[in-house]
Amino acid sequence: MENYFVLLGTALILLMFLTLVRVVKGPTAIDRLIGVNVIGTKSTLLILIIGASLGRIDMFIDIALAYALLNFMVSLATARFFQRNRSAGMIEKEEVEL
Amino acid sequence: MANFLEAVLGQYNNWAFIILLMIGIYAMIAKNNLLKKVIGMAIFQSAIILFYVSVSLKKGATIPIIAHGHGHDHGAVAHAIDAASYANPLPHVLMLTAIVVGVATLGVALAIVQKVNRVYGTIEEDEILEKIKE
Amino acid sequence: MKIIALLVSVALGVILLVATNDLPEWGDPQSPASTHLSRYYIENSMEQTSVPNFVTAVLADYRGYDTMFETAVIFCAGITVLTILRRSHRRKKKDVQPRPCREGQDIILKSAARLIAPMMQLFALYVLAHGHHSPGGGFQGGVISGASFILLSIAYDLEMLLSRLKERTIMFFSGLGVLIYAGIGAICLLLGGNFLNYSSWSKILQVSEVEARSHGMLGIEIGVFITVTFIMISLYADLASGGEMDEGL
Amino acid sequence: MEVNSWVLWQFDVLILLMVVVCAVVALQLKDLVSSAITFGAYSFFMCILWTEMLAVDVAFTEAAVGAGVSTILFLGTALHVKRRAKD
Amino acid sequence: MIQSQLPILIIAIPLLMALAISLFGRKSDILCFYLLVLGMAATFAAALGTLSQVLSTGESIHYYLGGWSAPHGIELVIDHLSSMVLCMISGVALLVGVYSKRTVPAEVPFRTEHEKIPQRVPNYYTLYSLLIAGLLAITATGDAFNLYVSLEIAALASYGLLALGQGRAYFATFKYLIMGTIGASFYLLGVGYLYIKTGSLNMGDLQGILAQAAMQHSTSITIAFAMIMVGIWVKMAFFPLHGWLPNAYTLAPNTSSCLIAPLMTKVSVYMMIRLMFSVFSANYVFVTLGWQNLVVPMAAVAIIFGSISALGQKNLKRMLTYIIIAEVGYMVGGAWLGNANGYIGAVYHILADGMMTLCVFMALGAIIYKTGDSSLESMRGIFRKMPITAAIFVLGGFAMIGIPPTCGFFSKWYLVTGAYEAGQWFFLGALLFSSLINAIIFFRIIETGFFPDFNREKESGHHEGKVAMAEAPLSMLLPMVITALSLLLIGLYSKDIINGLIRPSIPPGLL
Amino acid sequence: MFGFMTFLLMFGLWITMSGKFDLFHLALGVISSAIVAMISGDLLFQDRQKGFGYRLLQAGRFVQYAVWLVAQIIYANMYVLKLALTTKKMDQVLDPYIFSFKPHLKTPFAQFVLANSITLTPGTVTIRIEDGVFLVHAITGPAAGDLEDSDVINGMERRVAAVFEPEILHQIEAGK
Amino acid sequence: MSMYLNTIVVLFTGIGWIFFLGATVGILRFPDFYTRMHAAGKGDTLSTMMILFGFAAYQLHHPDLASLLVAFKIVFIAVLIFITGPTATHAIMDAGYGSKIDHWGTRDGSVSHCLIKEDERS
Repeated sequence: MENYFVLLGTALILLMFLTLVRVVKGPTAIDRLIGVNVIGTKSTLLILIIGASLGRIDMFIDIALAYALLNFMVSLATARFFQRNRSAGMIEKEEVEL
Repeated sequence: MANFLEAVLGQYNNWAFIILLMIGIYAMIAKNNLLKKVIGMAIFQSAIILFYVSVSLKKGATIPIIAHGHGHDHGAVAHAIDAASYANPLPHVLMLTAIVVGVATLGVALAIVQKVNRVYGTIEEDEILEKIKE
Repeated sequence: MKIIALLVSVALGVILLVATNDLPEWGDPQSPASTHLSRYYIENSMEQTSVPNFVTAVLADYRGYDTMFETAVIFCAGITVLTILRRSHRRKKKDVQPRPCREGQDIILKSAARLIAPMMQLFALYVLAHGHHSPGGGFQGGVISGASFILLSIAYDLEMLLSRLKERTIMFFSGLGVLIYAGIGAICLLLGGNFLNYSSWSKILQVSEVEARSHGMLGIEIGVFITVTFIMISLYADLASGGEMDEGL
Repeated sequence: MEVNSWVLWQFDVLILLMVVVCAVVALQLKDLVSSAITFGAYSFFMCILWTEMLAVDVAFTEAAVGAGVSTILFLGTALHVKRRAKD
Repeated sequence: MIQSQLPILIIAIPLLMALAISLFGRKSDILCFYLLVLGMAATFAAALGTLSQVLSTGESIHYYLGGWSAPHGIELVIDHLSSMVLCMISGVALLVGVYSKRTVPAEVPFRTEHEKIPQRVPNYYTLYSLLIAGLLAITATGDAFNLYVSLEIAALASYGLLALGQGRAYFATFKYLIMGTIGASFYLLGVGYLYIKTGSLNMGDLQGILAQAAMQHSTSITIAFAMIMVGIWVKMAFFPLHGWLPNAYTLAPNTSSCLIAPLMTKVSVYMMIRLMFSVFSANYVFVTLGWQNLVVPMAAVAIIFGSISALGQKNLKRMLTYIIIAEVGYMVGGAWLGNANGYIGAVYHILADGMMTLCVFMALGAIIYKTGDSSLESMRGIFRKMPITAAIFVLGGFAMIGIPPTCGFFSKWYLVTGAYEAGQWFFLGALLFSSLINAIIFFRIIETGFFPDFNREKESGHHEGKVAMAEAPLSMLLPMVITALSLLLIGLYSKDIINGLIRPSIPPGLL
Repeated sequence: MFGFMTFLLMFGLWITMSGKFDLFHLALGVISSAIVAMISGDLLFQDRQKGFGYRLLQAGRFVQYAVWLVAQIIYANMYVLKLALTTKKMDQVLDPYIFSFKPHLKTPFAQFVLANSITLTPGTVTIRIEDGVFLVHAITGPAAGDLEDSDVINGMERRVAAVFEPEILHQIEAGK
Repeated sequence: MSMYLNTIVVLFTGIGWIFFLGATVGILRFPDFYTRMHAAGKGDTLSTMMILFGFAAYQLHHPDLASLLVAFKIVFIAVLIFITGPTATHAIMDAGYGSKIDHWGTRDGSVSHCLIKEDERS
């Protein structure tokens, strides 16, 4: 079963990679925020997966819980920022150089 | 040489740590925007934390908390502890302190950035230098 | 500047890469780092402090002096930010619009914040109280509890936060936390032990020395918790309002 | 239950890769808020990395501080400065 | 009982006093001042207590925090060297504390126009006290990681104290913050490499392990040493890494620069000496690595650079900051000469330079307090207006030049002797050159000060010899006089200080 | 009384989280719950009219509602899956649309639940509530059309009202 | 017993993963911010909850009190996600709408109608 969790975790990370593409590509700041929000929620799961594959899931739940709460806060704060600044639509003119 | 390569490639965490460290210090020195410098600083610090944490790893170990350890019946548990089966707790402790120090520095740096912006109206280094010359 | 930076970073990278060759194998249980001090901690901390979480034991007891300074660092940062940034109200906003905070708006955020903030506070206290047995402790709990207040002020307004917690209260409590920490250490002096030697508390608490260490650790974690909570609030309030304490993020 | 070795190396490599990508992107973006958000993602990944390296307390602290509070502090600062950076 | 607890009291008193100021001092500003002076006096008394204890027993004091024995817990180690530095730090803190009675209310609150800034004075004194606690903790600690934490608390407090100056101070402080963080992080990295190789953090323990033959030729230990040194050099503004210092110190409020200029760099030098000789060993640094032929010429360049830059400055405060850079060169060079005389010179110079920097900064601060200006022109006619302050400034200048009865002479004497013994001719030349430049600088100032302000007197109608005396208030004058006297006393009792305090601390392996 | 209810809720939560039943930890739990009840006892319950028994009843009804909602969410996700994995071009499947409507619900909490339910159900996301008017973004025209005039949204509102504000049920029926 | 439980766990987590795949592809493929938010908001919440329920089921392997409490805690996280997910979605959506992000759509009339309404209001 632990092996299954490792597999699941790897699959999740691969999908997070895809989400990261959205973070990198943008085009607006708020699109990045979508990506980061999703990544944050999935990190909660990933932490639990790590806990399960180490067989000590009870120690990892607190972290996951804290994570869920703080991820929510970050999304909320960023949304608030855009509400005040009314500039969420700002687009990067130049391409990102990687 | 092959030995060297093996040593380097096997420790890919060291690669990541070195790359992050380089990114961080480059940003701290070269970036023009003060906030970018602060981000570089944070990356630099977390690279060092990465370094310490990877020191704490042991093969075949688990997290440094005794399983099902209750505070009150320590007599029986204490003798069964095998040091090799728990990750090294000391770097974790050091890095907790370092994270806290990092966030304190971050707060102060951000406050100074805001104040710089209030005085000069910009946080681009070259523009600030121009304004100072005037 | 860019060239200097590039040179510096490349030089640093090369130097560190050279050092890599010499380091002990990654994850080797017999490496010096994993044997010398840490073995002592792992083997003895349960016996000597009755705390199953080695990290807490080392953090709060063996290296409690470090942690005291860590708390003082946080306190110092709060004071520094306050000193640098704080100013009286002066409404001169150019590109920042007043936040949409009228009655009847943001119902969703406000309701969610009202639901979640008490849970966060309880969770923070839980993390504090169970730092001995599971990951967590005063610092993490403090940040979460501070974050719950920040959440309220994000969903409502900074003024709502400041009406619950006066600025003076915030500064008072943040100092109080460090004082609790240092005070617990200093009382150990009066009880005849060394600074931060919690086992001397056994005379007052009427428990064994090992238990006294465990309780002493909880005491100092409470100190850390209080300081971190209020300094986080203070940092947020100062930085998000630009030192004017009128409207936050 | 047998305790696995710490080497969840698949996680390790992938997350390190994403960490580096996030660091570079956070520094390269011209929009400071995007930078702050991406830096938040960087902290998320760092936190997972440390969980996976068995440093649970460090991960907890990083989750609370790095991912939560410092991103918010960055945003708070970005509110008061010019949003577009030159580099 | 209090005898055995003295080492921790030195650190705990300023820390608790910072909290007391923060908690109870918010009602009145003057209460903060009294609390601060009380705390600093108690700290100074405790430091003197440890000094006498060390002198009477002749052994270093080990204090185990939390009751954990040496490598497992954190220990404080107070030997001859550190007790001397502790006394210097707490003494300087006490003097500046008294000095700050008038200057802090004048400089710190209501700094910018139209803006009322609440609660600045209590915060200022809190940071002051925290800075002193951090510096004392750096000096007393026997643990490599604890050094980092103490370093950071001192650094954070100093950012706060320096940033309160005029507008440009913020940008200067930001640069200082970035450089300081780089320095501290490098130090942390170095400690990390040491930890990987040895598994220990305690300085004494580290020294024991590093003495093994396997460690002597390890690349990572070498790199750890380099990292630590570079980190500390950034912190102390050693020559190629000095860029942040002049602006940060010049633009800061006078009280802050009076406090930080004498202490910060000297404590960093102390740290360097401590790490060179009690973590690594003289044998490792000078024989195994043998980098002294690289570092000492660099120190010489630092001295020449600092002196020449100082010569070109119009602003007196900025000029003094460049002299600090030169003085750092003295101390680093002295410590790296690799012989006993150089070591004595460097350590003695920590004490002497701390006091003389304090002396000139205080005198300059008093002048600025009265005239509101720190350019060379403001010195015109200063001997008539503020005779005592001017005399003190001249005494400080003499000490910096190295004129015999003052302490500056003896440190230079030992440094020159050490340089001669080590055959570092370039460094020797730099020392002499810098004395010459200092002489030029200070005689120029004295000359300016002696002659009255012609322009201004013309305007006021040739009332020669009737310039009103406008001496600084007593709270500023008293510490200045004490500092000036201490310059002479340290000079006159140099033999006792060197034989009683510095010679016993010479590490084995130095000739 | 609401403070005490907060205390009870928080203590229940503590028991769930703690997993330690010795006296020391229970005492810590009591203290912590009391602290939370003291600090933020006024936050948890917005509507102070209803009594304790009524709250229990509400909770029971809410569970029923949640079961229905979960089914809706699964349906919504399959819808998104279908849209995302389609091989057609996006402009053939997507037809975004924004519309507004004013529900009869009055209390903020009921509005909050309704808004979140709309967000989780197929094809629609609540953008904002302003003075009781909901602004909703629909991903495809048909979904929006369904919502706007048919009884999907009315049905949802009716369900929410049945949980939180039964007294306005007849208004919804009349409005329809 | 254990076999059935494992099947349930795999089923839940697998379905969760597939929904997450849908959300990710949606986030990548959808043309504008609002539609991406649809994918993120719905897919993210449900997939996370599904996988969490899978974990909760996994805890039932050892039906003692400690494991049950752990399962309860996981369900608690799921409830939390259930509250925070849509709220965050809504907040982000509101922010995007408030700053008048370009709207992708074929039905121009309807869309501009709402945006004009926003303009009139402010």
